[in-house]
Amino acid sequence: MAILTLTINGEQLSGKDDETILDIARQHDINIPTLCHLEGLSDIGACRLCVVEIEGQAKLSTACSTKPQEGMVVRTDTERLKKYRRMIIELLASEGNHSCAVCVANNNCELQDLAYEVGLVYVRFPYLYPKKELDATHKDYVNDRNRCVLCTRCVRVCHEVEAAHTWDISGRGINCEIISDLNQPWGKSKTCTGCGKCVFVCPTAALFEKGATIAEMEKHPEFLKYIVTARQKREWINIEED
Amino acid sequence: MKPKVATVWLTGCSGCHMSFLDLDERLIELADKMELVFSPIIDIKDFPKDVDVTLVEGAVSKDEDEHFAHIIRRNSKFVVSFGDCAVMGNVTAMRNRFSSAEILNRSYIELAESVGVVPNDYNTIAKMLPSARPLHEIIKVDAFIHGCPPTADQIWFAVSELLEGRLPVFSTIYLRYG
Amino acid sequence: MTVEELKELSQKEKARQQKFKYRILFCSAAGCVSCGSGALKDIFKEAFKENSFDKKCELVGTGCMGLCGEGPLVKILPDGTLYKKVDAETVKKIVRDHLINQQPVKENVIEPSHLFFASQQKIVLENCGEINADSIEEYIATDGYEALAKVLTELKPEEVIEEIRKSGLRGRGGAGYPTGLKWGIVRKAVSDKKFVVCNADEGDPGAFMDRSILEGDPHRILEGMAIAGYAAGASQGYVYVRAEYPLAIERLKTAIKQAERLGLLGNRIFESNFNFRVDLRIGAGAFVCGEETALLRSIEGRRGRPRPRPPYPSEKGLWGMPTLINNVETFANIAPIIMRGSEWFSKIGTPKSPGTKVFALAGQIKNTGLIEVPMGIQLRKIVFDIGGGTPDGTEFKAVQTGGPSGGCIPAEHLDISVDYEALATVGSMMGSGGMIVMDSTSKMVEVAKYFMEFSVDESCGKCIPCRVGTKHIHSLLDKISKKSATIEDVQLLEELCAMVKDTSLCGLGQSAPNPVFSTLRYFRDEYEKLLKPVENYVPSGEISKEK
Amino acid sequence: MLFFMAHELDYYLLYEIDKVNIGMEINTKTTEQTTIDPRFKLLDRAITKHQNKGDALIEVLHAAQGIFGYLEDELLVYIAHKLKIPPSRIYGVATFYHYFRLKPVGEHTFVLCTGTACYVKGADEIQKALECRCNIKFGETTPDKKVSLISARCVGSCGLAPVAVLDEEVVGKLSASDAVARVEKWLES
Repeated sequence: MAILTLTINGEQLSGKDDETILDIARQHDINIPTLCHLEGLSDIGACRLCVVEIEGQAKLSTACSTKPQEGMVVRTDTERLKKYRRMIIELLASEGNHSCAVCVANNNCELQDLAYEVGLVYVRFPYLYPKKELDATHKDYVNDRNRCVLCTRCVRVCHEVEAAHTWDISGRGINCEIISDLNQPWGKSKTCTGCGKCVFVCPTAALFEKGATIAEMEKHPEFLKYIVTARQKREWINIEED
Repeated sequence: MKPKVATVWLTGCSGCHMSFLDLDERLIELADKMELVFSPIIDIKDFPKDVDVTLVEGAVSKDEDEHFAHIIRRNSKFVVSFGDCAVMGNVTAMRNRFSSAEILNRSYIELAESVGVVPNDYNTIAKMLPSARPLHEIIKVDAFIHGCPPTADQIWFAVSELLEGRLPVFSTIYLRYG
Repeated sequence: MTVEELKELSQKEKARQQKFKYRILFCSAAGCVSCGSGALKDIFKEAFKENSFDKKCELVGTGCMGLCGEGPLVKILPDGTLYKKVDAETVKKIVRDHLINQQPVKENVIEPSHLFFASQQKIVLENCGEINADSIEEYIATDGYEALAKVLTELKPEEVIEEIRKSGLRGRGGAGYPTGLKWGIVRKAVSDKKFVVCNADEGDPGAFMDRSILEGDPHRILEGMAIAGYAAGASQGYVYVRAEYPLAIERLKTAIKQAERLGLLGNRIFESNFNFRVDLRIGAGAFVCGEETALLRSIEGRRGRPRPRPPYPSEKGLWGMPTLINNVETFANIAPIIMRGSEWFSKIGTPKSPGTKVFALAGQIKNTGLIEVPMGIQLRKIVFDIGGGTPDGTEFKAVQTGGPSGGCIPAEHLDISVDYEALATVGSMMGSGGMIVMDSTSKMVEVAKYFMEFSVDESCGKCIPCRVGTKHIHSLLDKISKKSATIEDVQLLEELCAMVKDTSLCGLGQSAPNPVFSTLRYFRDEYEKLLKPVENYVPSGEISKEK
Repeated sequence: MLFFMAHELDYYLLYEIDKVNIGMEINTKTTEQTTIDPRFKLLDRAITKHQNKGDALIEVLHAAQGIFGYLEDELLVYIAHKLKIPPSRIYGVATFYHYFRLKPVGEHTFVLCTGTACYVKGADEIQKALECRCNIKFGETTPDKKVSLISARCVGSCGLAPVAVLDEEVVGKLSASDAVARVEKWLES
């Protein structure tokens, strides 16, 4: 591990070479919006919100998956990037059936926050209004695909942390959907442990707890970083449990 | 001459108009500044000509709405999407996942207390469009007031700006959905 | 097997072939098979019987002979006469007039001076249509596997890489990355296991070069891969081939078995310490698997979704190990470079893009088929000399290269040189080599819409710009073609295309808007003709203020 | 915004309709079933050939589809157990690749190439004509299970465009009327 210096938005910063540009930026309070990224999970570079400009590179790079290099000059907030981020949120809003007014995650929704952050006034593309199914067969949780943004956090947390791999994605392109087991009802899944991690990492209310009504569902995905760090460093293993 | 203002109720729940009335004592101040020429709360049948600002509540969900939207556009200088239904479909658009036939059947047959009938006299009632659309997909819209419903403060800010001849630019305080 | 044994085998096969008075080659690639070349063998045999002429003749099914539009094609050796549109009647005539009386059947002969063949130069396809693809002996008789023998007995891996680097060979999959450089990176990567992968997932609609090479000369690919394996330090190779190409899969399977039987694949090849095995992986209908990271995922038995690069596969590929991925055509160039030297190769084509390129010529053009031309050839020559121009009565409009990732090149740019850089400057790309000619009957908005529909259908759905963006581009194009769009929609279209291009995760998304860009650039009038005026309304402006 | 509680409730009421459709249970095949059915022996052979390795999933699915014609849910569960792969991943892979079918196809298949060359040469007209004649869309099977219309992304015979594969037989330079005639023969048989 080596320390190196780079410039982000004109500021000279230092970071470690095993971190990502996103890590370094966040340590220095430089905000880069993200959606599929969650501390504790592997990065997949899918939502493209964290794209940044790197001097000398023609293509944009995702901050979550790019390692810093000595002397790298990064810009995170150019007009072009802002415009692109707004369009990405526009696309997301047009893709699903998002009605904040009747959503359990209203005011606790990462998609909503991002829309405010990028200043999404209206969506210029026709809403697709897909016909998606809602699965309320699980005894504690509901999967409402209408609100899914396909960030695959649930798939990753179930695979990487819970190791049950109940979730995966079916289909491709615009027809992608989150499925449990063989596209069976969640309540009948033979692999689901009912741990609820997927529910709490979901950025919207695609996965939510039963019993919550509008604007009541609060999520706290921070737990993940805590337990994953503990696991990686074997912090809890060494303590004897009665 | 005071600026002419109209408010229109397409397919929505009228919550945005309720919120407009929540301006309370500020309504009196507003009455000095503008003239309300068309609204569900006043009794005028035809949409007037040369309106300065029109606030449109609700999504475009029926053929009548679509027809009316074009009349509004032809006769207004500023058209404002008023509330989430007009801005993005919102609750009104939740029906888009079902066909018109399914919805009518659900509403008029399945949930009927006695034997239900689906109304079909389209000479007197409006026909549902295949899907409910936000206003800006039908006509050009100049400004947007978000919220379900928008708060009185949001409305006050937007209307005040418009009456000053400016398009309201919402800061993060007023940009909110739901 | 030793080098001597290989030479012996080659001599034996050559002697066997010379025993025949005539060798009748009939094209048994997919194109000709579908116009009935499969039955030719029996028809010939019957004709022999009728004329009691069955001595000293060998009937050989070969790979693609090139001029697919005129199939089935038959070639008579040793004189090399090529016949087109050979049906049962023609076979009888050939046997009677040509084989027995040495009088070629004039009406079916394709003259060697035919422009289709005149401007071509064959390196990759030199064996295609000349040898029986199912026979390893015939390949060996054309000095096959000698390059591998030379590499294993005379050269160090570094020397092989240096030779490839000096030749200037660039990846034929489309992007044109220098092959020698790539090999060097994999060579340098530290790992106890490395892989070589041949990308034969030719998904571009309108492209069938890789298919023809695999069907016509599969051993050349295996040889190229083995040389790459030796140079890079890998002992396992995979060929990833589309399920839509059953014949190519069959031929590859046979080829791998034959090579293993002769010890040309397996352990201690040519008594060196080099071991190399090749396995076949069959795709299942996903265009995105042509993208290298998605292809690797697919080989691992997973959804073919790309991942961000870096790390590149040459550092972290299959199961996290350094992996060398090259296209079929790239591997097909390796053996000739080793045998004839980098200097010979670098003199063909242009200094920046040496060598030849195989194109699949199709669409509204007289001579459709498979061609191989030196890099830097004028596009006009391909379309009008080799292709013979558009069918009578129509006018040339554009040529589409690079498939759904490329663009349309209009008549005004027909004089450009065909190489990586020049094609990029006119808004298209080399791609893997599909070349579709369009004439005045093609509507360019519809063409852009067609490609966008393809991209919507083939998007893997991982990243948002590609998943949703392509869908909206398609619906905007649809709106334009239905004449209900305004100039504002075109502006929005351009904005969206730029965003999808710049922010998408992989090459599929990044290049998906290219057909729109290029049609907008050259055929903007066709878009504008379809637009309706912006809706007439009272312009928003000053409100009448209170007096 | 309790104001909207009513809508929220209605929203779920409407969804009750859909819930019925997704409420099926998938059984794992019993050992008895798999030992009696000789096709499973063939499948087992394909699986052992790849040493029960999970990374050969696509190969195994190819083999399974070749043996059984299509991939029914029980079969996917069987493969999941054999290869020790989570079922959701198998379903994800099977639906990602267009080549895999989760539903049976008709007696005859008409695979129309919709590649660029075929498109330029008028494959869309053939498509329209067939859809009109069979009264189904591409990707569907006629109600009498006689004919399936399938579209392919380039079968690589662009020189002969427009091309179709009729029950494994490649037919080039096809016209809309020929195509309809061929399909009619199947429908009448």
